[in-house]
Amino acid sequence: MIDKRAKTPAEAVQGVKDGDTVLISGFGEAGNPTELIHAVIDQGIRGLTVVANNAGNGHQGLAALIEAGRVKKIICSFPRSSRSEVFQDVYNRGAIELEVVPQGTLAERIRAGGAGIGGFYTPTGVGTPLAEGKERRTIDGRDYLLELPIRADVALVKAHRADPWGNLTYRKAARNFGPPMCTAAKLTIVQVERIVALGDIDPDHVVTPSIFVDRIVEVADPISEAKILLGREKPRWIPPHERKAKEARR
Amino acid sequence: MIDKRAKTPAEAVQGVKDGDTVLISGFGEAGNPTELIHAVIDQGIRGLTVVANNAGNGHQGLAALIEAGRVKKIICSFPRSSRSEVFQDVYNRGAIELEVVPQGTLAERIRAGGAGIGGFYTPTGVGTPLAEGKERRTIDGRDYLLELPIRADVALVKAHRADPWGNLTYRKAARNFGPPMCTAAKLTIVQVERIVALGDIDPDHVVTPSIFVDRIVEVADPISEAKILLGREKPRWIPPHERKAKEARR
Amino acid sequence: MSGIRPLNREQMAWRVAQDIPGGAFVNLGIGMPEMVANHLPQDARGGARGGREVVYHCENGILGMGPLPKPGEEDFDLVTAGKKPVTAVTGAAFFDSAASFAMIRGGHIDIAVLGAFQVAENGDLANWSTGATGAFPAVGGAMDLAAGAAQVFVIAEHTTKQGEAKLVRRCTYPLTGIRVVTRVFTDLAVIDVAAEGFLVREMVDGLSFEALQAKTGATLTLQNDCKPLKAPPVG
Amino acid sequence: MSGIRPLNREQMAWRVAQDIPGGAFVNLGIGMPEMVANHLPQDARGGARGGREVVYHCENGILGMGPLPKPGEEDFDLVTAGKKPVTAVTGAAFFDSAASFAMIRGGHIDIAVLGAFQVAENGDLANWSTGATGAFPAVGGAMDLAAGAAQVFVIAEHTTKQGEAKLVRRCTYPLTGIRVVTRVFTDLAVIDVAAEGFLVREMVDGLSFEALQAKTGATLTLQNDCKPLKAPPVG
Repeated sequence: MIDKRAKTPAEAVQGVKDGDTVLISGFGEAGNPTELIHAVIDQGIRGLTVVANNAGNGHQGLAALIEAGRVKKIICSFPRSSRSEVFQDVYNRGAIELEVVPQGTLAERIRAGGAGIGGFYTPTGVGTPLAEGKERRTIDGRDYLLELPIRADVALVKAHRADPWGNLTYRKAARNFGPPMCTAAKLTIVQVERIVALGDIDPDHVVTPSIFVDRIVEVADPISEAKILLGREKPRWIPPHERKAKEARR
Repeated sequence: MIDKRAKTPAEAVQGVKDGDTVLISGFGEAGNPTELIHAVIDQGIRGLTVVANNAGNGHQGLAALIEAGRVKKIICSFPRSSRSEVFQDVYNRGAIELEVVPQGTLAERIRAGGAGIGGFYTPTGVGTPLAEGKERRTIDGRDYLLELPIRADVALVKAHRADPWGNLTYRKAARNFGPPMCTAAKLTIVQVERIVALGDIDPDHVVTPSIFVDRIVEVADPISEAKILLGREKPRWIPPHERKAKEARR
Repeated sequence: MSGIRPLNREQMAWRVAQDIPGGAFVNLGIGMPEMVANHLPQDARGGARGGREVVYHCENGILGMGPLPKPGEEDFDLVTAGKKPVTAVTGAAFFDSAASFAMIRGGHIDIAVLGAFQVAENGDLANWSTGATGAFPAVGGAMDLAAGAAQVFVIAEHTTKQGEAKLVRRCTYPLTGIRVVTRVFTDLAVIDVAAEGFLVREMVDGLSFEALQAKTGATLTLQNDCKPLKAPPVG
Repeated sequence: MSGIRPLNREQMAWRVAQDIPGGAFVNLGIGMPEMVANHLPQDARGGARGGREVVYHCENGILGMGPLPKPGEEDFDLVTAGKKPVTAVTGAAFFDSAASFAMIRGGHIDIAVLGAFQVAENGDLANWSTGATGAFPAVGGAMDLAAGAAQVFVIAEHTTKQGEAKLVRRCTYPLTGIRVVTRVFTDLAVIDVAAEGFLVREMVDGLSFEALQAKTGATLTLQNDCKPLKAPPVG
């Protein structure tokens, strides 16, 4: 019987190892697999190359992973936001390598990685600084850049519902990078708000078919950095600088 | 107010013209826009280049279009089936040009056409006769062929439901080539079994977003060649050879 | 500029809205471009009946973005490209990032309205980086929108606060896209970007062509049918 | 071949089924490969409880293909790659052709079971065209499956009806894919395709290695642990 359920985020991330390339879903905070990221932090894994759209907000999730010094390099489209001070600080200290990729190229490179495409030509970025070192080619009168696929060791993804086989649905704009990322990793680990019975997801409504998913774990009430900032929720992760301040006060 | 509903298939196919390249959805008979094709036949349009997975079954739909002499060239993956005698006959007479493309390459070329991709590298077909004339390139130790996008003047697609904006859902394996084809034509015309009210399709369940659809028409009870062959339904299209035989009998 | 009344930001947004036809699929960049939505007929943002209906695309996977939610009713799974909570209209659809950018790159977005640091007379756009040392780069979806949208409208003040021209012969800031901008809406003028360069279609009352040219870093061509640039008192 | 009992077609299919592990995602080609599904544990085709569960992929957009429908219960929106009505199991998913072949090309299908006209000792496969003049070409998904599946199993009689070898040094028929076949199941033997060429892992009782070699168009290597090829009396 196929059953991909893990009991806890800690169990779900078994096998993620130092030096892995890790895809992390989410756009801003929508669709971030925050509890999976904290499980990775808790296991002491380091030297990661992270592929994500952003570079973390506040002090939870991806920001916490960076703050804990576990990320060697990040490949993303938009590391800047009103609450990206953790990344900014680490970057300014020269403690993290940054590769900036246009958002659509990032999504398509991940899709290509999952779809067995060896490379593709995109019009995005032609003539810009991000075209440096890339092959430029005119096809049918238009200029394109050659972009290569992104494949990873691990994908950490947040979806909405899963069945025990790992069929997934997503909710609203929290879908974003989840579906392509699920396809492009050797080990795809997904946290969902609810695991439902096999057959409860209409086969016509499945967004990520089970073939792309290795493990699922239910996190019924995930952390929301937005709610923390609005004072509607308490932080569950104490950032190192606050921890230090606390210890100093003792 | 955005309202893409046409009253009849005849109204829906207005503007399709001689010499157009036309994408036609369907796999075998699942997902064939048969009524739209017959509307094109009725309007006397000729000299078409058709892109489809197959080359028609029996004497309805695409087979009828070919039988009526309207197709100059067909680009498809599998023109042979147990009931492809119309294509076979026309092909053997040298009256139609055939380009055979691997099924996955066909689907991906259409997707690329809709997605603004200038070309892509696929491992499919390397070293085979279908690689002739195509650029071969080694990327990261693996051999690939360069394949170019397919873009068309018109897409004729069958879906399951539509709302007045043209958001679409599909039913089971009748989805097949519909979603990529909707994206790759200047004029996308879709027949559905039911047009529902705006808002009746959950935004999380939309398969083809409205941006890709130009016209929709309801055909509540479409022709089924399978049911005709099983004697469960009567043919609605009389093929030329039967028409001639009938006339001769008079 | 005595006697000349440049448009304010809301008026600039209003003016852009007038050039967006009903039925268009539109992507509004973060910042001033987002204000354009305030000036389209109400129905365009809330419903499906009557009026001029425009469908807003959001690159994080929304077609049919609606107005801002009421405080307390935010859904943090439904945010804009700027990561702010938003709503979806009746008729909306959600999809993943690869599909969203397939939509953009494939030319399906009729109009992208973007901000700009500089626009060159050949349509080159610079809007993602000032190239300043120390600042770290962040491009987001800007390059995809610039390369992919069927038309790229730029909304920007005619000059910087320091009075430097934003419409130039060649961009000096790092480029976002080449030969992509089709029309520029400033506080002083509406200008088409054509094969011949910048064509002035509208100017604010009281501004002379010479004065406009003096604030511009490339040669302008005055159109014979150039009209006054007017906007109602909004903002 | 006196005293030698080649496997019949159902037995060949049974033997392939033994090498498909539980949890595998499998694509079965049209024809003899489809018979493999008859020989996997019942649960694999109908449900989710107990036993060895295998998920069948159908390239027209089904993951979780089930058994044939009862006559009169056919749903013509739900057909196999061979265009015959079929069913879907609990836990199935439907998707479009581009997504389906992304799945195939991306290496997500664990095993594709295909028929063959010829298999070469380097793993080259010919199974889509005999190259005969007059016949018109039809490739379908064969080349994508050959290039994309993580493993390609071939099920085929050891020789043609005319006694010609199907396992050869180099294919003479038009190729479907290069260096793709990993294992061949014939009526006489189970043979791995490795860097060193054809390795014989199992042979039917009573058949000498020399006799098998005589029916083969390339050099075979007998494995030390070569076992008898046995199957229950099915078919």
